[in-house]
Amino acid sequence: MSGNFPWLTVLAAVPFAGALLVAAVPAGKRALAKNVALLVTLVELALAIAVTVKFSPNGDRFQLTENHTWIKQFGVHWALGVDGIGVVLILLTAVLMPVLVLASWNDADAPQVRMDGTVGDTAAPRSTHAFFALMLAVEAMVVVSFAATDIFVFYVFFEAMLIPMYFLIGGFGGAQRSYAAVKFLLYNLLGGLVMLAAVVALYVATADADLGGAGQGTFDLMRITQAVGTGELNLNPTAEKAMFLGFMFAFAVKAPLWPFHTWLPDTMTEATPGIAVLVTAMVDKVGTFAMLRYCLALFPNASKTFAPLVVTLAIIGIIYGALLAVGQTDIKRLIAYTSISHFGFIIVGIFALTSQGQSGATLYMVNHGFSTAALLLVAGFLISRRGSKTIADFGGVQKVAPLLAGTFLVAGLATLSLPGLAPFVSEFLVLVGTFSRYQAAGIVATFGIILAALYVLVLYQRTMTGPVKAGVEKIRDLNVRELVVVAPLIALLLVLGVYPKPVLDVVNPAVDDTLSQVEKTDPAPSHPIEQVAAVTPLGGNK
Amino acid sequence: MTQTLVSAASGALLATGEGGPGLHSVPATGVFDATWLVIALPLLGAAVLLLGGRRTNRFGHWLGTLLAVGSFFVGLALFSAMLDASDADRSVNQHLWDWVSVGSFQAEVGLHLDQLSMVFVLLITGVGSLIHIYSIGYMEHDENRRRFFAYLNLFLASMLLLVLANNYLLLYVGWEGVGLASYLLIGFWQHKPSAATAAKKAFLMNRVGDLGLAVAIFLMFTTFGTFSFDQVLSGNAQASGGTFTGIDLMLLLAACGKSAQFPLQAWLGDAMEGPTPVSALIHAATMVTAGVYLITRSAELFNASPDAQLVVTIVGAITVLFGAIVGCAKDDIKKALAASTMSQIGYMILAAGLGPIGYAFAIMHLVTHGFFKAGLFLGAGSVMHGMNDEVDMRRYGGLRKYMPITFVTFGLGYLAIIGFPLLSGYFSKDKIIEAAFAKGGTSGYVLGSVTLVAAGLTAYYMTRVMLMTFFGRERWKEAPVGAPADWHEPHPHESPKSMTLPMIVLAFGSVFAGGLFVLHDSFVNWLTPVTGFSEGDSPFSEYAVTGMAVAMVALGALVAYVQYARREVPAVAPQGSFITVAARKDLYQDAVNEGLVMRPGQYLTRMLVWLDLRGIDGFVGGLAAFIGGTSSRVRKVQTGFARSYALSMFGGTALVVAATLMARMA
Amino acid sequence: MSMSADGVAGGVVLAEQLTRTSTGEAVQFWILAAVALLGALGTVFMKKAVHSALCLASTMVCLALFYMAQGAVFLGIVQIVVYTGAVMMLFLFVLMLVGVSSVDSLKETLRGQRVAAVAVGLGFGILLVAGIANASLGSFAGYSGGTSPSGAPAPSGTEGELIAQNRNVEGLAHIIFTRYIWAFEITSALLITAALGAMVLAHRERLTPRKTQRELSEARVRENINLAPLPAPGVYARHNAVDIPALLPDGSISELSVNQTLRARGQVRDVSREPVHRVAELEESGEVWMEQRGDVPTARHEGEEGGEPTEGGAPDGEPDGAADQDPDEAGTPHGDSVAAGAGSKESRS
Amino acid sequence: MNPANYLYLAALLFTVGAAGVLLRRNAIVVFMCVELMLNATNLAFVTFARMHGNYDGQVIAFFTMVVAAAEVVVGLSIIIAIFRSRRTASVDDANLMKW
Repeated sequence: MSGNFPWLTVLAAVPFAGALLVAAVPAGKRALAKNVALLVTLVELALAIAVTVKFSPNGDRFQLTENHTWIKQFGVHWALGVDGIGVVLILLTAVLMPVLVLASWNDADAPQVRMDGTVGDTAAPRSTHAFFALMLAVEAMVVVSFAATDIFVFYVFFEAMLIPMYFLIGGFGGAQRSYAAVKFLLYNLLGGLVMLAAVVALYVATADADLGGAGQGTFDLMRITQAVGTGELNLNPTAEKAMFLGFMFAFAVKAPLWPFHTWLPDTMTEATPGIAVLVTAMVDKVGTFAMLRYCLALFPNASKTFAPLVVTLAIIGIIYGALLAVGQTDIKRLIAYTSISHFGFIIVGIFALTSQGQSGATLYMVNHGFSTAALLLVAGFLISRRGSKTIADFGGVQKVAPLLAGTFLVAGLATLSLPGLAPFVSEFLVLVGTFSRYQAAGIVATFGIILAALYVLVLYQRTMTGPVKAGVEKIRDLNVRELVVVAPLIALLLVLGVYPKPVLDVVNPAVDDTLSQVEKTDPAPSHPIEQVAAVTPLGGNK
Repeated sequence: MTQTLVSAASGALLATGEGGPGLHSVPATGVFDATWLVIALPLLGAAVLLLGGRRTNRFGHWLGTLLAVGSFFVGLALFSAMLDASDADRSVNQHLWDWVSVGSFQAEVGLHLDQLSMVFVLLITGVGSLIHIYSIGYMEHDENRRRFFAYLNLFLASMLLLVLANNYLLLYVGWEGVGLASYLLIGFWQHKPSAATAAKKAFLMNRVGDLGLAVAIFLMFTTFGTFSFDQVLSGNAQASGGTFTGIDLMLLLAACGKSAQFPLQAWLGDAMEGPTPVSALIHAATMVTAGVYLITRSAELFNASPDAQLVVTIVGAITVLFGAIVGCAKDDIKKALAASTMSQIGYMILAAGLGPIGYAFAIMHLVTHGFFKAGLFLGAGSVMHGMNDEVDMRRYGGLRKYMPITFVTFGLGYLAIIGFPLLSGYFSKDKIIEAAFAKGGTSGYVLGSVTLVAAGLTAYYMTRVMLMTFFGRERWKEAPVGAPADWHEPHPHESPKSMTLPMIVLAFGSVFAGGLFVLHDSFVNWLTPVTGFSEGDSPFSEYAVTGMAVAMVALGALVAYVQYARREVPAVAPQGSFITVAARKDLYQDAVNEGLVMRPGQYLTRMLVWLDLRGIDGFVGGLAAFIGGTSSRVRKVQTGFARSYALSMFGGTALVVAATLMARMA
Repeated sequence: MSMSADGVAGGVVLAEQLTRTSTGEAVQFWILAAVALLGALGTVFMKKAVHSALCLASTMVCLALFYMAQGAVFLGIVQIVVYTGAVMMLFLFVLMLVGVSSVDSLKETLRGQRVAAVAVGLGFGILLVAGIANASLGSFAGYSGGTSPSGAPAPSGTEGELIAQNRNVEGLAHIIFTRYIWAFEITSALLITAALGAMVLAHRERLTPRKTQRELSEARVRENINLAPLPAPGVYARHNAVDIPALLPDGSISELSVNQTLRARGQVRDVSREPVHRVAELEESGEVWMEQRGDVPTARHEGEEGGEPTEGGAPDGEPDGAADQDPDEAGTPHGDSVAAGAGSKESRS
Repeated sequence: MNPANYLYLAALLFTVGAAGVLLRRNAIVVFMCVELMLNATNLAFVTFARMHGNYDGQVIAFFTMVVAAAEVVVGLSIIIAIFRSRRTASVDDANLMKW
């Protein structure tokens, strides 16, 4: 229990206050609004780094915890606390936000693209203030979702996120943005409602087991997981399965698991590049994070029974997403399908129920955030220069804008998880984790890396190489702002690829704790080799 | 910095001397501390040149070459330190930092230097430096020469990382790094669509191989719980035969992917799109031999499953013949040499598959091949340089008068590769043929005869290349059919000094290397502690085998002489028998690949795109439409006539009354 | 034929139940029930609305008699006086407004409405009857001291006495102004609102300002309708009775002079042709006599040759107000102006 | 005869009135049928009053008449209003309130 300074509440309040501040900026001053937004995100980044520094990896599971009663009748507490996984993802959010604000610096100033594709009049560009205020609001809600240790608080912000996202997608996207926004909202709301039923059922179950004292139920995650562990709260199997499915459905829709994924391509194609990254790099991560934090911890038996099913769906997602990415003609839609494939990897890692798998999955969430952000933002620069999203309109950009092509290639290589870059480490861990539990699934998933190479290289070849196509010759190279956006992402991809140890050290204890919750241990090697070699290869911690 | 990184625990292991199979390493001390420098220098070069941008254009190529040569000298220093180290201390392990550690999955970034990797380090840095020097001249007038040298350095760094890694995961990093470098270098002239496609094809095929390596590592992890050389190759790894075979086959798949062996060999021919120094360095001397290194390094695993080794020899044999046949029909000089590379690597893979008998000879042939094949490629490069990038041999002819040095160095390389007695090719290839026979049993005879036939074919196509290029009528004087209007007759000239110097050095290597290695078996003794060595009883005496080999070579050369020296070489390729047509099309390998993989893949993709759009999205849209439809139909019930509403009201009352009566009745 | 209110065939009034009504009431019931039922069916199935209304009136009268038979004398009277007398007459009044003669074809327009209506009607009827049949009605209390089958206490106090003494009106008044006073006030409010509502609904605001007499005359002049006063019925006529039409100079009947209603009834008498011819002869003899005296012929002759605009010379002697007609109309052939004139006259009726 | 017969008569009249409402198209006739139904109920009320031996039934009948009168007034004025604007008194013609 750290000192009394409410780190996490402040961490959540800063972007929220920032959002209000940006909204309050007088209408005319666009530049001021943008700068304020950037400043707020940088302050948030500093806070996040401070939180990470304060978090001691081998301390107890949840640190910097806070607990104030919020709604007495239900026994709902404004309980925040962060574990290894939470702190890493909050850091991801805090790092990505300034990059996104910079990247979509004048996305909101461009005139409105009407439904039939014609461009609105430049005299009435959309409101920049609303754009950045909503982005900050989303950041605040994402941070709370990562930091919540009270299921009710988590659920409220898990759902609240949809509203600003709806306006961001619907207000500032391409021609079909309203269709995409409505589809996004309906899909996720449906998921949320199913989850609401499960949350209520859980509360009732805790009330029966009198966890909250005086016949009251509780929403406190730690209390419930402890009760599940000690058998104080043993739900009958069918109820547990039903509740698991309720939670799982909402998270499967949020982090697109295969059959529920059709909203992502539309959203990412229509939204502006910055918002598309916001969706896939941060908002969707809440889904996978929640699978790890809530599905496994609260319903261990149901997780074990449903694990094979989820693994199969995820594997299908990997291959399906990759194959569809190869078949796309629109750049952003292609990147959307790559994200579906990557989310397949994350989910297979989580539900392989091995420490390598889950650590790999958590690291994957972080790496995917950076690699997709880099790829999408560079693609966004490319698209905004040429004004068209279809791949066929590009060709030979490498000759005209070598720097842009170079960063696009590096981002592409990160997406196909080239060793030496960050995604390789997490992908390999996920694959090893899956292979050690389900051999067949492991091998099929490994085919995903070949398809990954296919769709990235096909995209790179069609847009960048070959003779300079008409209309491409006027594309100018990256300007300073865009470089400042891409440089940190690529640097992080390199550093995390070469030295991911600090992140893994933070994540491992949380993962081991989750696995012990689910009573699953890694399958021991069949023919271990007694340590013959004199040299124990590894110094470091075992 | 090196001192601190060395892991604390040390304690030398008293190796059981010669016979002890398996790998026992001591922590790196003294000179060996500088092992990581070998990789760091080219990596630094690549980073500086890539990030430097235009500012480094002026001195970019010199910096690249300097770092390559520097790395070579560090290699030499290491080699000399290893020479005077005792046998046991030659296998050195340097731990740099912990890379990934999750539960029992421990991966470190550590280097392992022993006799085998020493050979490779020297070969890579040596030939690499020569090719850097050659490239200064060759890439003289290419505007992004700096980027070329950056990629070359990147290639050197990843190849060295591959051969120096001390666990399979780090080897995998080097493995893919080399794949990336070859992708960048093949596709260097990106404005040419054919180069871009070739680069993508190469990378994808390598990726298929990498799948094998990844699965092999998974198997190792699930079976042994670790994948570092110290444990896995320490000789006391026990597992079921099936697991070993599984791991070995996966490793073989990886080797095939990288070394362009039988199932995955289609990319090597197209890789010739890249500049010639690239072909010389990557697709002749170093990268393509990575597969052989992998198999030789994992000797412990392969020895544990004989049938896996049999598969390796079969793959090697098929590729030997495949490459030779294709080589005979190619008119493009670089494609002919590429086919010959494929065939020669087939030899090495075959030798490596023979087990302890062949490991040493495979590596010996690998080194000698590195010399003469690089020499041949550089020779071809200087010929193209002179004939303003004309690659079709039917446009050459009688160039010996115009390029004497190239003619001599190319000639020496030619003699070496066909196995002309006393040259390096003769020694290393004969040993392989001998080892093939020495395998014993029917497979011994089959493999032996295959290698003999291949030797003959090699002589045939190399002589053909030699004659068509340097002898015969000067066909490049008259304009080729359908030449562009501004065609002017090329005037061949000798290449500048910076290009011919490396060719001369390589020529020396290809002449004397063989003899040096065979001199009281110095090379075999050098490698035995790592790979082990056993004589094997060959049905023929050593001299009989050599005799047969030389006879086959002479026969091949004679046939080529008859066909290409005596008769006039037509300027336009004749139709030729069905074999030549097939060979021209690389025995329809591309057709097979497209038919088996590409086309079904495209159909599947198109079907899935349709499914996603119509199927899943269709279902969701359908749901919405269904609800809309039913509501519009139910709406029609409200007809607007007061009397129909009255009827429904009255009907309702009747039902209520009936219900109450029913309730009262019951 | 109204049965006496107390319905008691005589004998001492004991507290016994009314199980059987007197035979007179029975007879009355069966006859009048038939009449009522026929009236009801008539209301539904008569083609002309007026006939329906009358059938309904007959049913209502039968019901009134039933009330009286059952001791509700006040209600019976009110039924006849108020309900049948006023409300039914209101119906007829509205029928007259809406169009008495309108005959509805009984052919059904809504698909399946008739079959369904009959089916549901029959079903409902049978259900009701079945319901009443097996409802435990028990024996009637009647107004001579019987006990109510539902066990409700017999009315006591003044109310009880009034009932016992069959003083129906006072009894009702007593109950209304004690227990149901609240309902009484509300219904009075309801009636007022209803009256107001009817007025609001039926009242129609004038959309255009009321035309003053001046505007009317100007309009008549503008539209050239009967500018000169119409000929009194008797100008050429021999009689001045209302039902004899006036004659125009050319001998045809002037439509204006005939009353709408009389024509509708067909009570317009015929005018014999003979006096008309007599007049014609008189005029011609006049002209012959003038020519014999060598006077200047009257203006009428010239009119026949030329179609001079001013003369007009319309045969029917209608004063031609063509002077101020707009030019294009003047140019139209004669037939037109006559038709227009006649037409406009016609519409005025 | 059993006084309950009045109830049967009331039921029959009521049903005939209801059927009339459904069958006839002329607004006024429909309206009359409604009146018929009301009268049927009044008859039932009076019979019940007699059954219970008190005048409550009759008071209810009395109030029903009052309400009926009010209803007729408003109903007919509506019919007049419709007729004046539409020149028709058929119930089926006023069918704008539909899907």
